Amino acid sequence: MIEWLLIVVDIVSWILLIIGSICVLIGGIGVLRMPDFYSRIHAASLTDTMATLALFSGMILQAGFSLAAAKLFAIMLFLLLTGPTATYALANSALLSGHKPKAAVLEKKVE
Amino acid sequence: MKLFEFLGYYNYWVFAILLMIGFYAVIAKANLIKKLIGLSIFQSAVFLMYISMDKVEGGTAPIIKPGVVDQLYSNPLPQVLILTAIVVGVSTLALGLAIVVRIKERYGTIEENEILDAD
Amino acid sequence: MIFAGVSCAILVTMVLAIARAIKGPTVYDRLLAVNMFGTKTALLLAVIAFLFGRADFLDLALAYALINLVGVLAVLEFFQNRIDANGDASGD
Amino acid sequence: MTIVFAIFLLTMLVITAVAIVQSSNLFVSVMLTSIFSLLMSTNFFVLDAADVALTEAAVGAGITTVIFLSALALTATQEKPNRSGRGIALIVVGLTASLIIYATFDKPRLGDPDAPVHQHVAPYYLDNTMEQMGFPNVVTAVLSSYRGYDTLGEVFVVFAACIGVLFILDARTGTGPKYVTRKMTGLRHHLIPQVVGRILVPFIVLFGLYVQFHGEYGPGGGFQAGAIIATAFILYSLLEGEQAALRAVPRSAQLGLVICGALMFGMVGVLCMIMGGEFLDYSVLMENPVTARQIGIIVIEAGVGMAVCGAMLSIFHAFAARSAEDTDEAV
Amino acid sequence: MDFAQHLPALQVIVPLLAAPLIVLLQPRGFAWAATTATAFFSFAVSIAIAVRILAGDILRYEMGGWFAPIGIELRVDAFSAIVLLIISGAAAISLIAARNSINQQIEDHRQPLFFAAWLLAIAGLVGMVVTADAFNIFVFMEISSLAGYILIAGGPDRRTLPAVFKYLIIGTIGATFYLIGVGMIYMMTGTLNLEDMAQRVVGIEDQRPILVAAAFVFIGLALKAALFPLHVWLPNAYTHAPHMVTVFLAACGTKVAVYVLLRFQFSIFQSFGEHLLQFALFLMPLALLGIIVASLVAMFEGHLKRMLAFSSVAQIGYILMGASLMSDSGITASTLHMFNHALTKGALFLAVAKFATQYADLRIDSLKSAARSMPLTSFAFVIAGLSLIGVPGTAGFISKWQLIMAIMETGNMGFIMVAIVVISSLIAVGYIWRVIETLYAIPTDDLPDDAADVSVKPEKIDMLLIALIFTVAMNIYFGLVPGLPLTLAELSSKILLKVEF
Repeated sequence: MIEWLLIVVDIVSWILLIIGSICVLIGGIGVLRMPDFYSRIHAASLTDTMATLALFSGMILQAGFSLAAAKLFAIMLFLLLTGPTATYALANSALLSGHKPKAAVLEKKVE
Repeated sequence: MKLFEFLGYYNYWVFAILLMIGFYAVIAKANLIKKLIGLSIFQSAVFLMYISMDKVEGGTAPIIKPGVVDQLYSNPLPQVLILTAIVVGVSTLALGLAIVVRIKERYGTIEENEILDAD
Repeated sequence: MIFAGVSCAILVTMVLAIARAIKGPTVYDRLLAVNMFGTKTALLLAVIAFLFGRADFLDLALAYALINLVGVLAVLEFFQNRIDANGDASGD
Repeated sequence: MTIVFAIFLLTMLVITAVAIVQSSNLFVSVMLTSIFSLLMSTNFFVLDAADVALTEAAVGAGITTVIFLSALALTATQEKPNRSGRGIALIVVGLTASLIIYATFDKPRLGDPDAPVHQHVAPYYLDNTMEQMGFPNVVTAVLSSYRGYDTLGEVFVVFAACIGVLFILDARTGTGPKYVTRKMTGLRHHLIPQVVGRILVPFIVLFGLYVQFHGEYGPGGGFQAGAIIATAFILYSLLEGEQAALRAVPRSAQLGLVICGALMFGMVGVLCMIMGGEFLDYSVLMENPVTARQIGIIVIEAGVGMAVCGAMLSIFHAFAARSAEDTDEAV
Repeated sequence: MDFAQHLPALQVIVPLLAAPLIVLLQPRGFAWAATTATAFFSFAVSIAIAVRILAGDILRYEMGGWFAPIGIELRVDAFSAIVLLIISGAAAISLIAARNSINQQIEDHRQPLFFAAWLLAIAGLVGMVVTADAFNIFVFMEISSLAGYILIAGGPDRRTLPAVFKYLIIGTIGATFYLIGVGMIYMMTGTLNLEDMAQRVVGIEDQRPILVAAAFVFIGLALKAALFPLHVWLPNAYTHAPHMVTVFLAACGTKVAVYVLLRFQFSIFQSFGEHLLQFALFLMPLALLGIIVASLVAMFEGHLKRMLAFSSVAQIGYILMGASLMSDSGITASTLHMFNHALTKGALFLAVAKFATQYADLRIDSLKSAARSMPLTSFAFVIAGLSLIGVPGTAGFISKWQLIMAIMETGNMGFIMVAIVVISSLIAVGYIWRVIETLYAIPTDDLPDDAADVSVKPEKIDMLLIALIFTVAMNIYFGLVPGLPLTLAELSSKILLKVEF
């Protein structure tokens, strides 16, 4: 009974880890490919948070019930706390300093 | 086998390249802050050389695991030296930046050629 | 084994982030790359700590998770001073 | 596996270094320098140097970037192109490069266990730390006891940098030291970072203290702890503004921290001399040498932590105060 | 805790731990008094050490109670004893005379920081000399150079700042080159203790990293010691530094780097058969070139302080030329010249500091007929100038004579070097005479008599003048009775050449 549970936990954590790494890769490619700053910031921050969630929960499952799992949880907590804040501060400061999103520029040309 | 042989020295070759980039920036660039940035790259290259000395194949960081007996550890001594050298690097950097700020106040510029012309 | 795959993925993303940091036309793109690079380092350190089997080295990833914000906020603040000082709105 | 990491990280390191030197906008160089230090720290971690990676993380990401930026805020951010000195520089650099490449041929390969480095002094540390010091972290043991004199010198290098920056930036002829603090109150209209910052700062300080006192059992110690706690206060001053930060840790307290940190380290050494041992020989402090060494090392690390924290804070505030009244031309 | 056993440790710790205390003392004059007391205490300790060394034993001190290669070991022998005397002597004399000159140049609220930096400079220099651990030398080299940058940055006018920045950049590159050299030696031998390193290097000198390490250590320390082609930072740094700082640094700043250079070349790389020949063939031309070029530049230099700074570069050329002879009398001559040059240059810069109290502008032609209003200082300047030239009866003569004897011993190509020494002494006569001529020039009639007297107050007898007189007296005393430095120099050359005596 126990080792059947272990296998399931292993599989789940593997899946989570794979999802996490795919998200990370998508984020990386998105940052390069996106045309404008504001679309790039979407690509970076969304996948960043998702990857943190997936990777760390995968690792917590792998670590089982131990000090390492607690540390991993703490790291995940702080990353989820600081990541979006930094992205918000970045986008807010960009907007305030007059960095126009590309779409707005296009509209002006249209009318 | 050749590749593994080459990789063994890759660390030292990157040390040489980084040292040259830093050294070039210190000598060729006229901007004083760029010189300080070059200096910090120059020192980081030396740290890389020391730390790539301490790696032992299959060894882990020199914090002794309580239970395990025949565990191979990396060499702790270069790490102690580099701990000291990092803080020396930051201290010199802080002093250099303080001097650059004062130069900007008194000369109005931080380009070395303009400072030399001013006197 | 899986950790090796995950760390390779993170390494590739880091390379992409550096490409954006070097290419990025405006300062904000570069700052985005720095922020992304910081979080990826925290992830990579956690994964490597697991990969090498030394789980008690997660403190390092925790340090990065906390300190990464300081660098980004410092750049934002001094960039804002720069803008208030001479009012140029251009990104670069 | 380390080979894959080595290739990726080291090549990225070289690319970033080239980009730093090439870019003419200094803001860009500083941001790339923070990436450079992130990469260095990861490199150190891959090469089994956990303590050094933590120091590079705490010092590189937190303090170096902030000091560079505060210096940039006071000076120009655009570097003027200058083609003059390239010729000599290339020759000199080429010469030194050939000297080093010439040296790499006989060097032992990365990680081969029978390199001379691992034969002579290092095995003693690895074998004897557990029973002489009673804690597993060999690096902290070597740092604070076997080579404690180096660390004493190190604390006084930080002390010298701190009084140096205060001395150079205080050169106000005539008028006394008027620290007109910054008119700007942190990131004005960034409410969310301020709220998150208020949550985060205590945790960073808590983590700093954990690193301080956990130095014997895991990666950590005085330098790292001092840098992390200083980063916490720098974050607080970035978000809440200069006045609040100076109210929290006034200038005299920062200098006091540096001085009593350095003196604490020195006095422990002198105490060992008075009690009959050599300077910094903790085993004479109590009858059981192992516990005596542990007590000595804890006090030493506390001294180092206070000195580094106080020094980094007073350096940051010296730069920050400078920008407030850099308008009046100090004659 | 018996006092004598802790001597080497006390030498470093007392100035080091006094520095944070000084920063606390805000009241005006107190910081200077405490610093001078500490400097005199460290001078007393170095005298006690010299006495113990002359009695024949070598002081060893294991830091932290760990034996040599494991922990850090302090080792004081004759060669370090004489350099210790130079450092603490120069510190004591320059500090006792520094009160008014520093009050004039540094604001009050910055003085405690300035004097703390001075103590750190003393501790750093002494720490480098006393320790026997390669990396520990780097740490104390950083302490002394950081403190040196702070001291020089105290200079009043704005040209100090670029000079200090250039000194910082070049000093840090020198220290990092030294670090690379030590790293490579450590990589091949596995130890950092100098003696242990010397034994383990014996079998593997032909390996490439060791040769490159020798080159890096040499370049790094030559940068710090301002050897001829790498001396660009020294003239500006010494000219724009506060006057008393120039006295201190000119007397012992670069000497310690020369000490470490000789210690490395002779104790660790000694066993290389042909290496030392390369070292000599590489160093001798540089030293000779340095002597000639630096003396010529000093000849045409207008500013008094800058002229003396260039003559310092020439004198370092002398010291290293003596060492590059690689003979017993050669090293004795170079060690002796370290001692005598500290005395001579200290006296000259003290005289310059005394002139600076009266004359704001230190260009030579603006010191016209200074002797009329400042007779004592000018007279002291003349004697110190003679000692620089090497006129018999002064300390300079002893070391020049010793040098010429050493050169004669080498026989064959000795004539060129003797010729160079004589020519450079003639050039020195040239530029010293130019200064003396303007000092004692009769005020020409186009300069109205009363104008000259009104602006220049008569010479005030103060600590600066007493220190100047004392140093010049020392110059003459050691010129006539070179007992102490000569025996220490001979002992140290035997230690360096590893001759069992």
